[in-house]
Amino acid sequence: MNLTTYSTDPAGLQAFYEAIISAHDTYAPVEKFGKFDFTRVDSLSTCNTDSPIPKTMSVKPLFFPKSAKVMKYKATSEGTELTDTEEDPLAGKRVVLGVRHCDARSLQVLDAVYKWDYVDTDYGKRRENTILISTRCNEASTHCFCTSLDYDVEQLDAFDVAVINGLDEKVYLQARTEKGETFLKENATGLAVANGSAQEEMKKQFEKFASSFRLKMDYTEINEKMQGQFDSPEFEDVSSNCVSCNTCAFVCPTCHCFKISDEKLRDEGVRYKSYDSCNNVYFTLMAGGHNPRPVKYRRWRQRAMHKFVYYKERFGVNLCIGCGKCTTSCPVNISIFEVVNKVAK
Amino acid sequence: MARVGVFVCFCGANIADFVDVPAVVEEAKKIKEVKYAIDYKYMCSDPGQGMIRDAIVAHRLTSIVVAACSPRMHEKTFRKALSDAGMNPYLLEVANIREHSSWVHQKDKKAATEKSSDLIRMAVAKSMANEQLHEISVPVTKRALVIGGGIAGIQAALDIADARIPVVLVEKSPSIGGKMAQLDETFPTLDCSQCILTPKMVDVASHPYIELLPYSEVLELDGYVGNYKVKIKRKASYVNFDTCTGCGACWQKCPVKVPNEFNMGIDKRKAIYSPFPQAVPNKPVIDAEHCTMLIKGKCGICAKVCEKGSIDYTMQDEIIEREIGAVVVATGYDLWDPKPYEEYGVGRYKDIITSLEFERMVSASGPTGGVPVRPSDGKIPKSVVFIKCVGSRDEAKGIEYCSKICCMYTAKHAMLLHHKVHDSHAYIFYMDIRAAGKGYEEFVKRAQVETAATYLRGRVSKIYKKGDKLMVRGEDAQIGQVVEVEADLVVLATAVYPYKDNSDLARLLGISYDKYGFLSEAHPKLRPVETAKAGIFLAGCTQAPKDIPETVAQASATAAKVCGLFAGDTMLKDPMVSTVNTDYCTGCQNCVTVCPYQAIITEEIPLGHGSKEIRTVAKINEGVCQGCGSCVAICRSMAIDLAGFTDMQIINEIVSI
Amino acid sequence: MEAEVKEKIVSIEKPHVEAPPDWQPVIMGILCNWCSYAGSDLTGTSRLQYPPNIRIIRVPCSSRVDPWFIIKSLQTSADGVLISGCHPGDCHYISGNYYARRRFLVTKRLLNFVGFHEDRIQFSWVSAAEGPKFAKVVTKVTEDIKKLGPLHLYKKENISQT
Amino acid sequence: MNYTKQIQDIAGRLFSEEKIDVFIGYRNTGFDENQVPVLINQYKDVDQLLFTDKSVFNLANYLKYEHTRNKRVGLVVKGCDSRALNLMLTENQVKREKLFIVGIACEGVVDETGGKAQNCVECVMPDAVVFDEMLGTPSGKRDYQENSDIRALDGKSLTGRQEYFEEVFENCIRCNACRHSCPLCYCSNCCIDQETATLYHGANTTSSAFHALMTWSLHLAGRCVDCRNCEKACPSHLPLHLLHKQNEKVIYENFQEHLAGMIQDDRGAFYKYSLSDPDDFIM
Repeated sequence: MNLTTYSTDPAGLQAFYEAIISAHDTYAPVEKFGKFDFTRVDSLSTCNTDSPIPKTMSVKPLFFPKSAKVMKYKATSEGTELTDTEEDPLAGKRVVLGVRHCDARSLQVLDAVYKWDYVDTDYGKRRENTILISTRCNEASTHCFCTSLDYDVEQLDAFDVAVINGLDEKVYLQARTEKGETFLKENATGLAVANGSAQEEMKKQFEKFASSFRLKMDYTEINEKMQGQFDSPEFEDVSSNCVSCNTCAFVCPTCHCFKISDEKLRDEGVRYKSYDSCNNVYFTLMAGGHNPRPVKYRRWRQRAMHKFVYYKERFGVNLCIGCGKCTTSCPVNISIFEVVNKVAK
Repeated sequence: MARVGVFVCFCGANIADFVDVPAVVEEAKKIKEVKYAIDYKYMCSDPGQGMIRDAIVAHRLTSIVVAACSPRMHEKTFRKALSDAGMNPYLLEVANIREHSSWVHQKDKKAATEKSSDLIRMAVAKSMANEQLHEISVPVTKRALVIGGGIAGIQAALDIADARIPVVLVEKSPSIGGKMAQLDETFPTLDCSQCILTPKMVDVASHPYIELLPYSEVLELDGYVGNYKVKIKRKASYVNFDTCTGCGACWQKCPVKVPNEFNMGIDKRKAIYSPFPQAVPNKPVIDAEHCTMLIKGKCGICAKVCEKGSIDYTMQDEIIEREIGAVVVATGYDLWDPKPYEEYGVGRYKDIITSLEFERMVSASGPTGGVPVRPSDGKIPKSVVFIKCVGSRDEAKGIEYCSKICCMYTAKHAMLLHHKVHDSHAYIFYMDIRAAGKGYEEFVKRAQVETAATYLRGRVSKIYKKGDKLMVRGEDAQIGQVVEVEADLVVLATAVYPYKDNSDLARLLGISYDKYGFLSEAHPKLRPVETAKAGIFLAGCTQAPKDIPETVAQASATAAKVCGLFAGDTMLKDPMVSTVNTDYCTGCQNCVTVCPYQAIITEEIPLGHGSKEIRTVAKINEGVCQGCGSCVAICRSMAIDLAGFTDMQIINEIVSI
Repeated sequence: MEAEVKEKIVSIEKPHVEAPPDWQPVIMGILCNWCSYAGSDLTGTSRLQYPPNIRIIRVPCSSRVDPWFIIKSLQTSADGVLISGCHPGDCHYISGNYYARRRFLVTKRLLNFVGFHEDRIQFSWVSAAEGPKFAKVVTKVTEDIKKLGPLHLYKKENISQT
Repeated sequence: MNYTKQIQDIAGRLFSEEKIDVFIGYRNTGFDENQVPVLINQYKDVDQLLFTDKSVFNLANYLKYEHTRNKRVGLVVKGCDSRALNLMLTENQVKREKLFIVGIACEGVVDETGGKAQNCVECVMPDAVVFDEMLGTPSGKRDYQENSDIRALDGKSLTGRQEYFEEVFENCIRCNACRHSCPLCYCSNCCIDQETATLYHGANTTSSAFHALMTWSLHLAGRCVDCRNCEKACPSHLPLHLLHKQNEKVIYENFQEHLAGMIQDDRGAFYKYSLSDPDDFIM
């Protein structure tokens, strides 16, 4: 596989983006109520491809929306008839701009579960038809710790094209997958192929970026120590000021728990698959009334253990990509980083 | 699986002419849950009900929808049909396709048909959430409370007691008898009021099933139908009724004189008194406001003269409690104060009196020995003007309603005047003569003929004094002229007005009253003796102006209601009451605040299964709950639901069209 | 002089789609059992005619009406809601309609605030004797809502159309 | 506004006198300027406590959870927080004798931009209305003023408001953070999670967001104390205060009621009535 790197300047990048927007269904961060959502855009001016990290929501809703139709049914006096839903609005060919590396990594992590024992075809289709163009950050945000986790941020291939700032106002566009390579060939017309200094400049940029992290940890140690911490009294302590608001799970790029609900009207109904959260009291409530996780610390234990132990055991990767979105969104700023470090002590 | 049967009624032509009934049936059959649908000419008829009964069995139906007239009309009928077929009657829903569709959309059959189908769809949807309900049985305390010892209270108490149901009769004055005891003779037969009333009063006193509590007031009523608790204040009488023989020595010797209320203040009574000679119980009480012994601690004559030593100046008010199952309110009326009629000189001229004062004067046992006299000089009046509708039917100064009895008693007064003062002449100003009643019109005619009284149709505009006479100026509408009549005495037929503390009593009992203070019946036609609060009934003028026969009839009707209520050991109540799901209840007690019947109390339950910690939740007293649903709508956690109108039922209806 | 020029308040909802020519509104009527339902029965017995768009739900008292029912109605098939109870002071349950009155005002204003035309949420006091009034009220509400056109805000998806 | 020392002293005293089991206050996050709530169980941790104008979160919310159930709790409340606490007391959610309330005569907290928060500018009662010990000098009740956002929206056309709110409800992801962070949403089984709601609005669609937020705001009508915990928790940064302030305005203007939680045993406008309530909107 031979992946090309192109070189341009900020103006050239803008032109590249504009060309994409005019040629493809394009999604990019758009500001709404002070935060940035990945939304379908028609012009570059309405979006911000370099949206601030703490205020940008994840790209997850483009692949796993907050609510999606699964099927429809219609009941008549003869019986119940099932039908497929109308066309999936997210299944078309599209390009996503301004994705962060961590966010893109989350999709790689999710692929594991979505293509596991049951293959989610809707998700697969959405993934397949999407070109991810990722911007590498220049500086870590307060709650970022992606470099401390089990993936190579620098050489990540979770997205198709990486946009990396070089020296002297240079910008490099690097294909990371074959899909990206083809895409760049078709769309990066007029851009020069980068010269020899590109690799070095990109490396420097990464080193500068990597040195800007406030949070650092050794994930192998965490993974190892967490295993024996199921009964850790720390869970009670770290969850004491949690308000069980579910925000962390809803904004988390890797959280993928969902609920199934049938909404009906007269004799017809739609089955929906919507976000849910293990922080919700109802999440484990059983029909008989028993709830194995009625209290906050047990739910927090589940959250932390799932991210750093269970998922790792099953799929070999952590279910946390260190984006810090949960901590930013949390009304009381509970940090998953702090939690696992305290528990793994 | 739900199996609903839909029964669509033609109601003869009432529905069928404007709604395509077979099409509605076909439409109903398309609904998933409907397993059987049929139409019939008259669903409420016996064969119609038979169809329902048969179909329930034949098609194993789990709920029934009848599309017919308003549920307010035949819901009970159809519920009975369900019961007869062995099905819970509350699994019925009625789709109102007559009042709400065929009768109001007579010009658009298509729309009416569509709407009828929708109404059926809603009823089917609602019935999906219907649950089996069972009438609530509430234990009954078989004892009645009668408030007021006038003729209404006496009659009610006697009738109930005759059915061997204990009665507590509470009367605020020292003796029962009420207004009727003050009357001389009664229209239209002119029989002596005392003669017919006093035997009943004696019956009350001696009846083994009646507990008579004179000189007492109701303070508090708690509980609900069949299970009330009443607090009664027995005012201190300062006389030990158990030992007092009613000999009268005390009141003969008492030096304090007080205007006599029984005689409308025409003469004086003593500070220790029995209101009238035939009083029941015939025991005196001491008027604490006037007795010098009680005010200043001096005198004590009555105690000295009492041979039995029954006088006890240290006696205190006593509060007693009784458990009762039903209440009859018979607090009677007062005469309306004619003060606003300034042009009549009310209050300025002594020789203007009210009808009840006249009644006392002409009474053989009255203060003037049965002869009417002028209060100013004691002379016997020769020319007497009676003015009717003083207050009544006068929106400007008085009240809007007709007091009903004034026409009759004024005719009677003319007759009594004629009997007592043969050379007198009566002038009667009237607006109309309303004499509807058995023998009433004949009585008025007889009065007019026998007394030759002058009936003048018109309102009096002014009364002024000329010498020692009163000049009454009014219009005679029949000749269209202003007339002036020289009168020795003017008698005002003042309006019947509710007893002044009626509204306070109503609030205390938790029943409603109108703007005048008359207590409101549950339905003006069909439930004229019940109040909206179950187990409280109305008798006599406390509800509206009435004459004696009507009062007695209503009193007996209340007795019938009370006896009906007490017929079994328990009483059955509509199951449409609120229920609390304690799992969801947060114990905020907002429902307790909004319940108009105080039907919600709190209880403590374990926090969780087997838990030692407790939490407080709401609890509905089914006997009290009337099923309004106020609590349901304000319950944020939806812990309360109203049987028969559950959230699920209503939401099902909403989303079904 | 305050020269504040206020934006002219135009009380029209944003039309989402054109109403089909044969469109008829659906109005959810929630009536209390003792006054308004009885009044509507009287309208029937008096054979007074009114437009057939209203679908009536019987509740014991206007205080049984949770604002939820209004929201649910507007989110499903209804284009408008009419809630009717006893006149103040006439409540069969003493005080139910007073509690209801407060809730209704707040609900109506809130829905109007978020974009519903105020004519879509209407209330009336109709006594058991006011058959003619009920016919008049329903006629007015129907006309008002016909003028506004179909409601599309926050509707629960109409499943058969998608 | 800095009561760090006083609060540490009080908490320390309460622990040493064994009057409380847990103290709820604020501490620094340790990595930025923000403060987060902290539940302290022992004397040695009291030096974590602090209180400045960044002590934003309404701590009354923690009285809903298992950590404080049946325990003796000390907590810090500002004016708005104390009003919420007052309502929780009135609605029998907490027992007064189990609480030690440190009331603050609040001078206003800051918002994200560092300026004085809007709800503090419009605050009607900066001083704690229920407390055992008061810190600072009370400045007293202030006049009610209409929320500036409401005024701006009221000035818009109906279409304008409609478009604005359509975007609001579209952006709701139905995480329910608003209700979980609200001290007055203490129901153990929220009506939105019950069958009557989920059968028709169970998914996270715009329609069900509208349904849920409307129901939520009507359940808080006459009870919301404008602490804006909900807005702080909302990951979509939705202007949730608009719904509450609108209800508050209608209630204040029409029913002449006290604002929520201002006096004890006042349950809010929906749980009482007046014969003279407006009737002109009813046919």
